[in-house]
Amino acid sequence: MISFKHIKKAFGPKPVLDDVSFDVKRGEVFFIIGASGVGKSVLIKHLIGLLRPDGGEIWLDGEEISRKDELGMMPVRKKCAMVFQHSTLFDSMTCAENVALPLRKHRGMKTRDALIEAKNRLEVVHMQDFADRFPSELGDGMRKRVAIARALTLDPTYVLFDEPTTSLDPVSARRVDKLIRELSDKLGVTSIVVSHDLASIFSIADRIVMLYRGKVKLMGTPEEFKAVDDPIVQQFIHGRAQGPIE
Amino acid sequence: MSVQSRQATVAHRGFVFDLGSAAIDLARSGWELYSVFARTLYFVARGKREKGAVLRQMYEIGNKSAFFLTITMGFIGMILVYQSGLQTKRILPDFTLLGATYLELLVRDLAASIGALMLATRVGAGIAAEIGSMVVTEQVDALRMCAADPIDFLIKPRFIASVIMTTVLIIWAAAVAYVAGGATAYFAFDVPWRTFLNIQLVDHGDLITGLTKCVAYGAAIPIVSGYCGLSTFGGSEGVGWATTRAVVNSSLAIIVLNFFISAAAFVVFPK
Amino acid sequence: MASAERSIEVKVGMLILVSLAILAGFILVMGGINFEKKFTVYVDFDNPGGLQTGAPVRIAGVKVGSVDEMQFRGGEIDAQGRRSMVRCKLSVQEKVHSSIREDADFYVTTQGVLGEQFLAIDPGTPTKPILDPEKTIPHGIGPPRIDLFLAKAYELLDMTVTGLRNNQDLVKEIIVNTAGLLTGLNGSVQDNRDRINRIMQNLEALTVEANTLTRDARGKYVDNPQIDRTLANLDKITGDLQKDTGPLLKDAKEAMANLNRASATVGDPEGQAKLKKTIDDVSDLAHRADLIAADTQEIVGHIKKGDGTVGALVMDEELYDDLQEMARDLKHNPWKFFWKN
Amino acid sequence: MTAAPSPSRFATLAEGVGTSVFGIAETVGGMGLLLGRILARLFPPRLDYPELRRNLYKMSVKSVPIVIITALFTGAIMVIQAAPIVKRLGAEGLVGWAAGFGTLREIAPLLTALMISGRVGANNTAELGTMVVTEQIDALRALAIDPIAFLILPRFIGITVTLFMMTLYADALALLGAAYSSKALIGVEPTAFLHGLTGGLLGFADVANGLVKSVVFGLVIALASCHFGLTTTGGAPGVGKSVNATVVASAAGIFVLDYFVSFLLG
Repeated sequence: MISFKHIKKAFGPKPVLDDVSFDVKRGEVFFIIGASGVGKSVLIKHLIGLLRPDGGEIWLDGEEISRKDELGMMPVRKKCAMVFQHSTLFDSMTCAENVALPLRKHRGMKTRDALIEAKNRLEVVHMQDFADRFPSELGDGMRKRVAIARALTLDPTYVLFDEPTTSLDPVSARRVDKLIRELSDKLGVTSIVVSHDLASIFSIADRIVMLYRGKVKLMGTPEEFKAVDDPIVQQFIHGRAQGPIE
Repeated sequence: MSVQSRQATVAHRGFVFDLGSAAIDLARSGWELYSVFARTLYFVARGKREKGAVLRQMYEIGNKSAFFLTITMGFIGMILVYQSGLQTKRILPDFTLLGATYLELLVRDLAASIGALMLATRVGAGIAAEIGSMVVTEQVDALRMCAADPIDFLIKPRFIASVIMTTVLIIWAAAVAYVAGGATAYFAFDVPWRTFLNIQLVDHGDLITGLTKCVAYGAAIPIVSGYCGLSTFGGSEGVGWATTRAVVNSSLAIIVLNFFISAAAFVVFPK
Repeated sequence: MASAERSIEVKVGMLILVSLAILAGFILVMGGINFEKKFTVYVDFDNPGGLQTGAPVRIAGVKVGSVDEMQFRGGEIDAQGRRSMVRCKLSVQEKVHSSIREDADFYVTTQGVLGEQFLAIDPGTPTKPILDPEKTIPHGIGPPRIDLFLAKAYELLDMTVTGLRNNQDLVKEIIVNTAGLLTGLNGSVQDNRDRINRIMQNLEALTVEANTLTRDARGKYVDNPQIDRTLANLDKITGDLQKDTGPLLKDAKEAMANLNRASATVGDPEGQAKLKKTIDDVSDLAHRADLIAADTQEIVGHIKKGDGTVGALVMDEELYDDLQEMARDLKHNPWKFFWKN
Repeated sequence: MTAAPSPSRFATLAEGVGTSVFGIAETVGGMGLLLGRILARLFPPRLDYPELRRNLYKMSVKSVPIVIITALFTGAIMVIQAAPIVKRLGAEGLVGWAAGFGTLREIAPLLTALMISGRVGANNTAELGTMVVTEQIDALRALAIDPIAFLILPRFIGITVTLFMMTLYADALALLGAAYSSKALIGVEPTAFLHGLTGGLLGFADVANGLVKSVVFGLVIALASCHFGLTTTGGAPGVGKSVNATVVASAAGIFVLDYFVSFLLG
């Protein structure tokens, strides 16, 4: 259970988030949508302490976490994994080493055991053949899969996806969608997905929140989004160039 | 980093292989450096003149390095005199020639070489970072599309500016180091200013050697760093690599040039 | 992958090992640590000059140990009645112990004139028993004090010149009187014969010693730039010179006074001749003394123009001029060597 | 800030000085804070050994060629510069001492530091800067891995150790270069050179002096490169700027501290 309560965040004079509140329930696939630069990524980075809110509170499983210090955030981060927009693998390490790193650091595994375990994990995302390649030698879709494998190594309760399907070809994108849905259905993992990929939103989302001008515009199921007749929402979910969104 | 990683994967083929590939790399880089140098000279003679470009670079290279150079050369002056003073005290407690010897060394070698090493880090890194960023953001390709030769447009102004400003800055640096050294001699070893201010050991040979070094270093820094900048590939890590190589290679170029010019001066102006 | 990791480890390891080897090499070569067995010798000094803790101890130029400690003793008088201001604790390699005899000399000198002062051991006579550092505390010879030497020489010179000048008339008188003289001097000369002989012997010995020394010094200097011993010897001569000059001058003065007194009363031809001979001898001696001075000057000249490291030592023009001045003065006025008011 | 109505030349100068002073203070402060955070990770040591090993390899083994070239040439240059003075004084026997003193105490640590700052320090900044602009640092934090302990500490140790080792290499090689160039230039046999070196005028204290400096320089380079790397902003040009700032700050720091260390050690 995650609750964002009245989150405020500004970069310099420019407010990005202005009193954002919503809850995410256990086990659901929760989408955060909105135009580029509206603060979606900023919002989820607050959850794992990469950014700190200027105001408001974040509750995770009955604990207020937005005031914890860097070391205090570590247990939270083990519970909430994040898949970055550009995958962000460590490019000085091979794929297997990337996946082995959290095992090595948090499970206390020896390097060799961690690498074997990492290869098993890579098999789940069908990347075992590329285990000894460096990230720069792979395509975007492959990197994304490795990044997901890495995020899942610590068996997190929550996984944050920052635009997981952006810059992927449609086939890879749908595979990622399928993976996210399966995580939720089979392992009970809660996924928070930042996206503006309409195909993903309407195929796998349980609930959606839409941010507009630093505030929550609308929260609800995909059906509710389709039904609402707000011009801004309608323009967004139909991807029209003309409309009230600047 | 991936560049390195790839190098690392190649690095297991034995010493001879490493040596051979290093030699080939060296030869190739040497040739390319020479070609950049020759083309720069060609464009200096015949290229299009862009108004104000050289002046702007002179400001970038010269004025913006002056503070840094003053600090470092001031400290190196103090260190050098302090150390040689310690030795003089230990061996022959006679400080009458300290200033004269120091000035001679400064004019002939230290001002130019150490000053240029400092400039290589400051200016070399700057040039490589700037040109490297332009390469990875494809601005250099855009230049080519506008039918402007990157060497004419980017390296030539820096080359001219660097040759002039390096000489100017090194003369300034020598003065700073000399005054700092004199102050150290006065405060640490009670050497009077009048004794320290002794130019009897400096002859025309020293001056010519020193100025030759200024010009040679001034020419080497933009050529080497410009070459490193232009051969950038990959994203931000590529820029980092180019900058690193620029600093290292210009410093190396200075040390090697120093060796050859000093040896030549030793033969031409025997003492 | 594993082999790549291994190779990285091997390379880093090699690098670390080689750098440790270099470090060890520096420590050994630069004399930080020595694993030789050592023994301790104490040496007393009146004034060890600029000797520092950690300075090397050498026998015949080879480093055999170092000065470990220097204690201030405050001028205690030892069994031989010598004053010791400073006691140095030396730690010397055990293997050279057997070559250091009881009459070994410990003296402070410098590395090739320039450079730091160190303690040199002259091992002594091989027939003497080996030095037992527990029992004997040898008395060391301080460093050559060229400054002191020159200062004293100058003082001596000054005294002589002044004496001569003040007694110019007297001297003239003596000579005039002597020339017109005299019978019955015999007895008086006889009376003073011993004294004059002693003067002559002293001077003679001095001259020979100085000549040998000068030759030695020059030979040594030409063969190797180590001038330390020479300087130590020079110092010693100066000391001797000084020691001898006092009585010498006293004797000479007395002899002159006697002569003076005698001149008024006595005057047989034999006595006259003897007196003349005496004066000639004295003059001859003075001439030899002059030669010593000239030789000294030559050494100094060598030092000065001779390959610069040494030159720096005597670069002080003033001191050099003084030496020259002294030599010239002596040449012109050999009497100065004797005369003292 | 009281800006003059019409910015006179003096005002711009004062402003420039002020900006640089604040800039330097900010840099020094940032480096000091970083040092504090690094030290906090040392007690108890939380160090990633594979990362340390990888960095040591990359920093030290790969720097060996450049150190060799630099040191050999430097030794030769030392002798070329000392040759006229030595000849003037006629003190051929002292060449070993003169070159050794300068090399061991100043030149070897200084030039090694400058070259390592250019090669390792700059590279380290580029790497960290790239990791910052590509969010890899954030990715580490998201994996609940402390970037200071995981990334910075091994680099910090790696650079310091590298500089210490490379200074030893440079000492040995520069003296070698000096010995042979003094034979070539003024006909002093290498054995005479060695004698000048070990004849008692120089001691291990001189070597140790240089080594202490190398550790200080190592700390400066490590701090500067990590600090500028971690504070990189703005994509590829930002990385270039950070690298530039690193080499400049390292060079200035090296010279300033060299002076103080020289004075402190005497």
